[in-house]
Amino acid sequence: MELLRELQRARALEDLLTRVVGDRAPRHGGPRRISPAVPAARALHRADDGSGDVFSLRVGSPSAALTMGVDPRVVLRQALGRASAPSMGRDPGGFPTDLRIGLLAPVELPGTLVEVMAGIALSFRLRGESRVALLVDDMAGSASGDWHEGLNFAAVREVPMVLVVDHAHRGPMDAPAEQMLQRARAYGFGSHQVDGTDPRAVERVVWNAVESARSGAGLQVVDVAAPSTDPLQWLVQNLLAADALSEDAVAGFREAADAEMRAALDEVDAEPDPDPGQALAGWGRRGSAIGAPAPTPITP
Amino acid sequence: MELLRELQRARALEDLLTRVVGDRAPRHGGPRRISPAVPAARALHRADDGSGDVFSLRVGSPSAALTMGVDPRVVLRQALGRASAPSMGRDPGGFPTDLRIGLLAPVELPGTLVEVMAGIALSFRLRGESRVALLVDDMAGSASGDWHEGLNFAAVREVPMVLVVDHAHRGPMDAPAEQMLQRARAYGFGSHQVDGTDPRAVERVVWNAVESARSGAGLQVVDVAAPSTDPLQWLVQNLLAADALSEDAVAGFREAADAEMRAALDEVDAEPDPDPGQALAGWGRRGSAIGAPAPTPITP
Amino acid sequence: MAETLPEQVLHTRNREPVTFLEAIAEALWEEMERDPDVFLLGEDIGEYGGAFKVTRGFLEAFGGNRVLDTPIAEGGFTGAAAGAAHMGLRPVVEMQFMDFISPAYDVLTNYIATSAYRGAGNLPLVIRGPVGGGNRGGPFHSQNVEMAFFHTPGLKIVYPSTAYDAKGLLKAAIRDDHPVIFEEHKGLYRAPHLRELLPEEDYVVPLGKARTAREGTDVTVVTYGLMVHRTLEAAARLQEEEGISLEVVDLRTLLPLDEDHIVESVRRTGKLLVVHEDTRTGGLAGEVAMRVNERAFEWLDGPILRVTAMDAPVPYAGVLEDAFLPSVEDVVEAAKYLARY
Amino acid sequence: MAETLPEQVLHTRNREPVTFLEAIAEALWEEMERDPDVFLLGEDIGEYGGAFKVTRGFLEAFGGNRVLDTPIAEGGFTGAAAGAAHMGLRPVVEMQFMDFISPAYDVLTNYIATSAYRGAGNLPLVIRGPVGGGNRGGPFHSQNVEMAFFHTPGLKIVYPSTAYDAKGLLKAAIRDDHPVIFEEHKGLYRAPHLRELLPEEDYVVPLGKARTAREGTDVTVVTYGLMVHRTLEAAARLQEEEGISLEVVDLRTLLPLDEDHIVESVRRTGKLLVVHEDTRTGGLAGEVAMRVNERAFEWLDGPILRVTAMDAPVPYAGVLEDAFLPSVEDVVEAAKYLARY
Ligand SMILES: Cc1ncc(C[n+]2csc(CCOP(=O)(O)OP(=O)(O)O)c2C)c(N)n1
Ligand SMILES: Cc1ncc(C[n+]2csc(CCOP(=O)(O)OP(=O)(O)O)c2C)c(N)n1
Ligand SMILES: [Mg+2]
Ligand SMILES: [Mg+2]
Repeated sequence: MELLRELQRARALEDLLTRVVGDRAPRHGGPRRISPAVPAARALHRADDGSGDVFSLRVGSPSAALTMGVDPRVVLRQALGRASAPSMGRDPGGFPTDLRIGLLAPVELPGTLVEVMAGIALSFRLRGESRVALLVDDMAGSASGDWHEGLNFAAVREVPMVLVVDHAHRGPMDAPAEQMLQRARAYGFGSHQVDGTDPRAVERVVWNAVESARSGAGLQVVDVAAPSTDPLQWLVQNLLAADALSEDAVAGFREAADAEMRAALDEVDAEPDPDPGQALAGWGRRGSAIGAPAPTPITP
Repeated sequence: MELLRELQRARALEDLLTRVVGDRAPRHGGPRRISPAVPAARALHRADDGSGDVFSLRVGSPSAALTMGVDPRVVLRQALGRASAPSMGRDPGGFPTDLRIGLLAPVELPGTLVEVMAGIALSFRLRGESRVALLVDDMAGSASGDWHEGLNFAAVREVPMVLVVDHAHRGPMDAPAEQMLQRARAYGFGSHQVDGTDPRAVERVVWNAVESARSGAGLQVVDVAAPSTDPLQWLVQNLLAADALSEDAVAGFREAADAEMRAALDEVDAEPDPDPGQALAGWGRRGSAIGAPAPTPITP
Repeated sequence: MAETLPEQVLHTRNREPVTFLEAIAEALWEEMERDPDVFLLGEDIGEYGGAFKVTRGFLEAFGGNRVLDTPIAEGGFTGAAAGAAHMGLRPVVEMQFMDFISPAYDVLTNYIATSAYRGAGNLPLVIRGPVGGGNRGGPFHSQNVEMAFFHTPGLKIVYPSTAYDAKGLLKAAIRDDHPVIFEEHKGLYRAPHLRELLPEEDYVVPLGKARTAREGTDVTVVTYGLMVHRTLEAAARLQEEEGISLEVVDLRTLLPLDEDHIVESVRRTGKLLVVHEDTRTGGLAGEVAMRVNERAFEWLDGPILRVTAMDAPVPYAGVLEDAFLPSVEDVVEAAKYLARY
Repeated sequence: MAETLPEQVLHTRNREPVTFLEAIAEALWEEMERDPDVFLLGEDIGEYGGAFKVTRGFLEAFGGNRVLDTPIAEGGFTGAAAGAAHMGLRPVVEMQFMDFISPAYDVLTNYIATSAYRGAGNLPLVIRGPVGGGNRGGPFHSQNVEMAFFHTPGLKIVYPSTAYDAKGLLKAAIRDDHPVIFEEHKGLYRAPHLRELLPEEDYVVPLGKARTAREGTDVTVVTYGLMVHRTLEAAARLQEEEGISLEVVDLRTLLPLDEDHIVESVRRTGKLLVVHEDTRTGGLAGEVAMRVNERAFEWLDGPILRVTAMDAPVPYAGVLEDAFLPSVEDVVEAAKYLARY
């Protein structure tokens, strides 16, 4: 139920982002991409004092970060480049880095996040903390050398990390989907597999992987097969069929989520653009700098 | 017999390089490293008109290039930085690139050669040539992202390439040796395995891999297990035991090889250092350039 | 060969003016027709036709052996291009955005740039792709990459500002026996005012030669790429409003730098302003300043100044990006200061 | 903690003079003792003690959680260092030779340098390692890497020339909340004349501050690293033989550049020579020239000149490397020219 609510919120924010910033939005992979990120985030130990697990993603919906506890206004501020955004409008970011709630911002650099998350997991290991770093990626990223170096590092150092590989959206130059698990095993990782259609199953399997990683089994790869239908719709149908939920309740969830996101957008929309003088302070000067106050006069 | 002669020549050149340039020599991995490079090179279609297979290595003995037909004096000229070296003393190179005889010079950049050899193999494929590119590497190189990107590219493009992985010298941070074949299979490569002790077996197995690649089976990985003893000594013992060779003949091979290399060294030793004016012509100027002839005078 | 040519390579044949982007597409097309060794590789350049549709229709026309889609692995396919170039092919690599050349930094600077020097053979290859800001693309889709490579002996860097030059320089780059990095500013791709009628016959613009985009007497402005047009705007304004005459030098090739052309102009005007969209510290202006000091100091009647972007990653928000990028106003102000110096 | 300290970190405790290399080892050791968040990673730095033995004995003393050997994957372990820095650790990465920083170019310039800017948090980490020529190491074991990063806002670059500075600057770099690239010239590591007695107490040398290595009146020479010593040699010779007085400015930190220090000196001498071992085109001299043009042009009584290496990969053969690297004689000649200008 909570899962449905979170998928619904993520979908509502996703739809809003698509409408408002469209192509220029932080990369997102269409409606199906809220799973597996949302159930994966749910499988983590979440905290708001910097003591929980850490989540990031390279593909999929940034709105999945809501599950980690980020305020939807913060995601919108980033996307709209508002003064109040954590990056002050300097970077769209998808969602911001906020390590108190275990969030590391995505970047448009395939592979790099694998290395960085491996380093975060390394810090858990070095400090003896019982925490896990989880990254959602897809097969396209696996072509990059950084992906390989990051995973190889994680493997050699046996760090508590989980890589969730989403097969929802394949590119023509992607390696065959079935190679992911083979590769995982070839690196000596734990490997897990689940159909992406059922978000509850995804959550369960990711949870197993997370707890394996936490208990010292090293890097775990979860292979999420492309869903055969929209996982959110699937879950709704399933809950309805099981009489676990009424049509009204479903509509209620959706409306509440839409209303929340609309309100967030209204608020953020009214917020001011960043002030260059503030947002770019300390980042040098533009133009000829003739007018800029020099520490000493420009002529003898 | 020919194999023994070539191993002996490679060993003689190797010993000479170790003595003359030592640590500063193009990287070499000690005596055992002439195998598997020498038998691997023998498994290729060698030609001197630019129509044969192409060979390179990242680890192992540069003297293995003798098998491809390089003149030992050329290897020595590179190592000693002589004016007559193909790089004119600008780069030590191990052995020089000479594509007429199918040689691509090694560089001290793990992984890069995998990408470059994949591109050479790609050219064979694009032009419909029945040729193969073969690279000798070891497990340490497999940690680099370039290694992964090069192999992934080769796999996706199904190019005629063979990677020979030498396990003779393991580093503490190398992935487990047994992962190489698993990884090869996970990328969809053909995989082959052989014990490095017997150079004849290495030649045979590499030959199979090369012909598979040539016949369109895509990238082939040959996993050469660390030899239990010096492969050259092993071969000698084996030939003696089989009465295929006399002690005298063995000594004869060794002396002929040593004499050839000594003569080569004497000749190269007497050759002049490069002339900076010639070797660095076109590569800018040093110092203040005040004295350099300016196209127009320096004062109005 | 193709029965029906893709629209973006037809204009010159039909004697119609072309955009900057079409000029690039024509150069690629004609070089591929001329020389069977030329082939293209990059992300989504085949079926999809490239992120900016430069190569739309090329796959259909030239087939999968001449137009190769690649995995997302810029180091890997740039290295593979080097291998193909070793064998005499002439690969033209597209970076989807030039920002993504970074993963290929190692192979470009250490392997490709040094090949001829190491005696390992010339590597004729071109790396081309879109650069530059002004599109609200944020830090990873807006970079200028020249200074990542300007310091590397063995590379050439080209950065055209007009459709004519783009076509002629790209052809020259493809025919060059050494590696060339070719930067295409996104703000020029479809700019209507850059449409021009190009010669029907084959032509090249030689690498390493600057051009005088505007003759003038008071201040030399050395610039390149999109900033050529900003500077020309400033020049027109200064002429009209202040009677100040700017000479505008469009470098076209950044490496090797056409020192003679710059020096000759500065010796006439006695004043030098360098304008680049790229960030300030460590930007190209520095090298220009050194060359002019070495060869024209006595002719200088004022300090060498520069107009550049700020020292920051390219910001995402529009107001910030506008505050970050150099403007016509900046050029006007600096040139006026120098003219009156 | 260790019962017996490794030899290379004992000298200052024993009130003995230390080499440049020992100064670096002491800085690492003391920072690791001071702050449990500081840890080291790099190729063969553990059991093997590092290619230059800077960290010999560190693994035994601090254990495997503070001294981490890595696979040969500079991008991967630099990225991992960034991850650890996100969590408040302070990684110090050793590049076995700084030439091998190239595979980490992407993660350094795009991820690490932009983290604070993107609002993703400060990344306190240091990348250190040996640079420079003169060792017959050829193109891949001799590079200076400053210009690969000098153009990247968000990074700092340090390049010390003395044992005192090396120790104090490395400590400052480790304590800095932003990423620092720290270059150590191999020619300084064990140079006997650089041995000096260091303070017994903890000290830092602040980043971003140049120092005057020699006071003088005729020509300002701005330089760094090994070239500081070549320049001091030239200065001594010029003083003795020609009565020419050089002021030698040792930059110490290249980024941010201590513009005020340079400008102040040039305003006194009226002459500026920049000396760097790195190659010429696109070298650091350019930025110095621009800053001085912007702020001290009126004080200049001669052209800004530079003494640099050639524009080539570092050659392997001794005679070629000698012809390639800038020499004392070059500095003497250029400074004399300027003094007489
Ligand atoms: C270094 C680098 N190269 C290329 C790109 C451009 N790029 C981003 S995603 C992508 C296509 C693959 O997308 P994928 O990760 O599979 O996401 P999906 O389309 O499946 O949502 C490309 C070419 C980039 N951002 N960075
Ligand atoms: C990019 C890069 N990083 C590091 C090195 C230094 N390096 C070369 S070989 C090597 C150790 C691994 O050697 P390996 O390839 O296993 O050869 P072996 O010692 O087995 O002969 C290291 C660290 C390098 N040359 N290039
Ligand atoms: Mg995909
Ligand atoms: Mg090894």
